[in-house]
Formats: sequence, structure tokens, C-alpha cells
Amino acid sequence: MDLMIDVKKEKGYTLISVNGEIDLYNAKELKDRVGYVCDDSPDGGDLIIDFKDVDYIDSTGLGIMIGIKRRIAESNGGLVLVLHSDRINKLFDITGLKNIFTITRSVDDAVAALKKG
Amino acid sequence: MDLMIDVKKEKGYTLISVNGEIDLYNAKELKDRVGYVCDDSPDGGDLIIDFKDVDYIDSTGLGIMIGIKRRIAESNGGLVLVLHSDRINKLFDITGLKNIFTITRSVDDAVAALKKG
Amino acid sequence: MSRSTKNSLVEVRIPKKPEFLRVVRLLVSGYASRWPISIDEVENIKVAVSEACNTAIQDSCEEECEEQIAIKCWHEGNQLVFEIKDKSHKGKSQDDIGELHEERGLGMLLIKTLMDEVDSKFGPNKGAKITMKKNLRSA
Amino acid sequence: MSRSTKNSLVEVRIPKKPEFLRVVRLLVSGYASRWPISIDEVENIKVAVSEACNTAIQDSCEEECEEQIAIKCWHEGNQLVFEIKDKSHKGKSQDDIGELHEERGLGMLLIKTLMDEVDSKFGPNKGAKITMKKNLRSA
Ligand SMILES: Nc1ncnc2c1ncn2[C@@H]1O[C@H](COP(=O)(O)OP(=O)(O)O)[C@@H](O)[C@H]1O
Ligand SMILES: Nc1ncnc2c1ncn2[C@@H]1O[C@H](COP(=O)(O)OP(=O)(O)O)[C@@H](O)[C@H]1O
Repeated sequence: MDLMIDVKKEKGYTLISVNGEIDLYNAKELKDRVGYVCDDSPDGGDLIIDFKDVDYIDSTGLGIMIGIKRRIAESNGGLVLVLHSDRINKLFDITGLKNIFTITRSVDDAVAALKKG
Repeated sequence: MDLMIDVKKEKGYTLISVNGEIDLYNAKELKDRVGYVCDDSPDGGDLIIDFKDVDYIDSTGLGIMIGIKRRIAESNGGLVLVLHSDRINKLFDITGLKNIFTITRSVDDAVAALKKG
Repeated sequence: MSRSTKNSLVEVRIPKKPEFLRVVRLLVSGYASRWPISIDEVENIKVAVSEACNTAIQDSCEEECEEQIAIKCWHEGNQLVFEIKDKSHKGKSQDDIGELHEERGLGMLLIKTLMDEVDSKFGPNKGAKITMKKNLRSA
Repeated sequence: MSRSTKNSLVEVRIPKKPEFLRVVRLLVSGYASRWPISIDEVENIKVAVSEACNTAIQDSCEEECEEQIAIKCWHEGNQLVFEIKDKSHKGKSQDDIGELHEERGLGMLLIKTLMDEVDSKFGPNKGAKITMKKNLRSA
């Protein structure tokens, strides 16, 4: 099961859906793909990253999410993560990353969160 | 995932449903459970073994099926195996066991096969 | 052993006990999935390696056996290679070994049918080594 | 090593390359599942062992590295023990090691939070060994 990354430009935001296990092996791939999206987006472009079928993420993956957050904040964009599984939520919780990110359980909620700002 | 074996007495036959991986570790458990059913059944009692969620069977498991077949034949009973997955069908195929057993794809077909004799 | 082989070598040792067979199957199918190979072929490898371990466990283990089975997986040319080795047949004679070989007929039949190349060595007081290869899809 | 420990010992060696991490996770979760333990705890072990392997891979591997990581799993008392060992920090000094330790903060944090006992040793030119334990449900 390799990482599958799907990018969709929607009205007002870009939706990146991720499937697979995010680890040291493929975290760079995720970083690069999201990087391209940021390069292509205007300043202030919003991003939703949907951890659709991600059942594993390691510290490398978490580290990359921090980098993405920083980059988007610099360009005044918004970032919302959609975490479906309890496991992944737990990992964001115990690392304290829950307090840094806006996290929702569904894409609809993520869109709503972006609108609120 | 340990082996799960469920036994149901129906009108005219006993239905044994199996879930899990059948290997050297637990094949004896399957042998014993089916053995008890045979002990309890009248001569000529029919048996359907439904490999419901079996996605793995090894030579030990196949060997035990041969033993069960022999035992039921001795008491003039009928035996039908319900094999759902292509994988398991393939293993019965390449070992030649397909020619020894009556095999169907559903329990309904198995009941029909028993009626035909 | 060549550099490319060493770069792909995964080794696992388990006690000679059937409760660890599932762990081997998980490892082996995870390993094989890394290469260009169909899911069906991965399943074939899983069955074959597990059968080879069965042989090792059934031929030589007593209740409180402290021996291990060593499984090696590596990539060589356009093939995946799996080697299953165990140390001793606890003093079994050449005749006993022949007999064992017969008994294990179904297992060996599966191994030979499911893999592309199989080589097995059994020796009195020596242990056994089964080496099996599976061709990969050419790129 | 006691007899009961040896009876449960599973060892695996992989090349120091990230593509084999998934294989380790499969093995470790399959191994842990054999004992009385919740699915959530099995997942915790999976993350912790994988993070320890990350450390080994990131700290010391060059492109064509031929070194291996050795992972041992065993049962001891009422605990499962996982030991992750790698041989060399390729001439890194004590200072470098300290720095590495910092960088790996998130990984070590996960390991320490998810496991019940953790002991780690890093040494210049020596390699690293992380030993971690998880309590089992009492019967
Ligand atoms: N002809 C044989 N008869 C019996 N056992 C053998 C034979 N050849 C190999 N073995 C078994 O395989 C083991 C190692 O064989 P070998 O080919 O030297 O592999 P390796 O180089 O991996 O150690 C021996 O210790 C023995 O147990
Ligand atoms: N204090 C330490 N500093 C650095 N490396 C260590 C230290 N202790 C152990 N190691 C590493 O662990 C390896 C083996 O440690 P040891 O405790 O003797 O385990 P084992 O008995 O399983 O070999 C050493 O080769 C070394 O790489």
C-alpha cells in the first residue's frame, strides 16, 4: 500500500486527500506534493488536507504537517486537517499538535471552519 | 485473529461456519469441533462446512478436511464445502481435492446439492 | 552475497512453534508486496513459505523445544528468494527423513506448484533448508 | 535469557532503509496480537517500534548503506519487550549524538508516551539500542 495523494481545486480552497500509511519512506512525497500545491496557489489560498484512509502516521509525517502549517500561515492562508480515525486524532493529541492545528472530522466541517476563518 | 467456529443444527443437516486462518496452529481445533458434531449426529447425518471468512488454509487444514470426508462417508452422510474465495478454491484445485469434494459457492447451493444426494 | 542482495535482505527467526506462523505470513506478504508482483502471487508466496515452516515445526519439535526457524528473504536478479532453514532433525535417520518427506506430501506439492523454483535439502542430524524463488513481473 | 523468554523470542533484521519499515510494523503488530492486549495497545507498540527504527535509519544511513537494524520481541513476566538495535553512528561525536537526540524529539516523545517503560542508549561510534516494554492485561 503506497501513499495515494489526490488534489482537487475547489471554489475558494484546495482539497488534498491522502490514503495509505505516512512514514519515513513516503513522507517526502507528501511534502513535495503539498509544496507544489502551495507554489501554484495565490497568497492567502486555503487548504484542506483530508486524511481519508490514513491509518498510520509517524513523527516524520507529523513534522511535515508542522512545516506545511508554517508555510501556509506565512502566506496568510488557512489550513484545516480532516482526521477521521481515533488513532490519528490520538497521535495529534499526545504530541500537542491538536493545539496548533484546526482539526475536523469531515470535509464539510472543514469547509465551514475555513469560512469562519 | 483466532479461528471462530460456529455450529448450527438445521433441519436435515448441520451447518458449521468457519472464520479465520486455518493453519498448523489451530487445525486441530477445527478437527476436534467437527469430530464432536459427527459424534452427536445420527448415521447418515449430512454436514455443510461453510468457509465463511477463511482467507487462508494450509496443508494441515486440507489434510483435516480429507479426514472429515472419510469419516462422514463411512457413516453414509453427505458433506458439502462452501468455498467463497477464489484463493481457497485455487488451493483445492491445485491439490486435486476439488475432485474429491462437493464444493459450492453458497450455503443455498450446498443445501440443494445435499438434496440431490 | 552481492551488494544488491544484501540491500534487500530481511531475516526473521521464530521459535519452532505453530503460534508464530501467522507472524511469518504477515512479514512475508508485506515483504513481497514491495516488489512488482500481483496480489495472487503474494498469496502464493505466503502459502509456500508457511508450508516450509510447517515442515520445520512438524519434523523436529518436542514440547519445550528451544530451537528456531530462520527465514531469509531477498531480491536477486528478477526474482524474490525465500530460504527457510532449521537446524536439527533430532537424530532422525536417512530413512525417517524419507518417510517424513512422504508425509509432508501435500505441503511440498503446494510449495512446488506455487513457486517458480524450489530446492530442498534434508539431512540426518543436519536440519533442513528449503530455498524457493518467485519470478517478478518484468518491468 | 530465560527459557520462557527464548520460547517467545522473534528476531528480525532489515536493511537500514525506510522501505522496510512497513514490514517491521506488520511483524510487530502480528506478534503483539498473540498476547492479551487491546487493539489500541497493539497500535501503540507499532508506532513506537517504527519510530525507534526511524531513529536508526535517519541517524546513520548513507545512500548505499549495507547495515542492518535488528529488532527483537519477547515475552517476559507480564510484559512484552521490544529491543531495537543498530550498529554505528558512522563516527558521530557525542555532541552530534546529543543534537540528533534533540531533532528526534517528536519520535522519542511518541515512544515514551506510548510505551510503559523505555530505556535508550546512544554512544559515539557505537550505535544505539532502545528497549521498550508494554504491560499486558493481567489474566
Ligand atoms: N545436503 C544437506 N543435507 C542436509 N542438510 C543440509 C544440506 N545442505 C544444507 N543443509 C542444512 O542447511 C544448513 C546451511 O546450509 P548452507 O548451504 O551452508 O547455507 P548457509 O550458507 O546459509 O549457512 C546446514 O547447517 C544444514 O542444516
Ligand atoms: N552505553 C551505550 N552507548 C552506546 N551504545 C550502546 C551502549 N550500550 C549498548 N550499546 C549498543 O548496543 C549494542 C549491544 O548492547 P548490549 O547491551 O551488550 O546488548 P546485547 O547483549 O543484546 O548485544 C552495542 O554493540 C552497542 O551498539
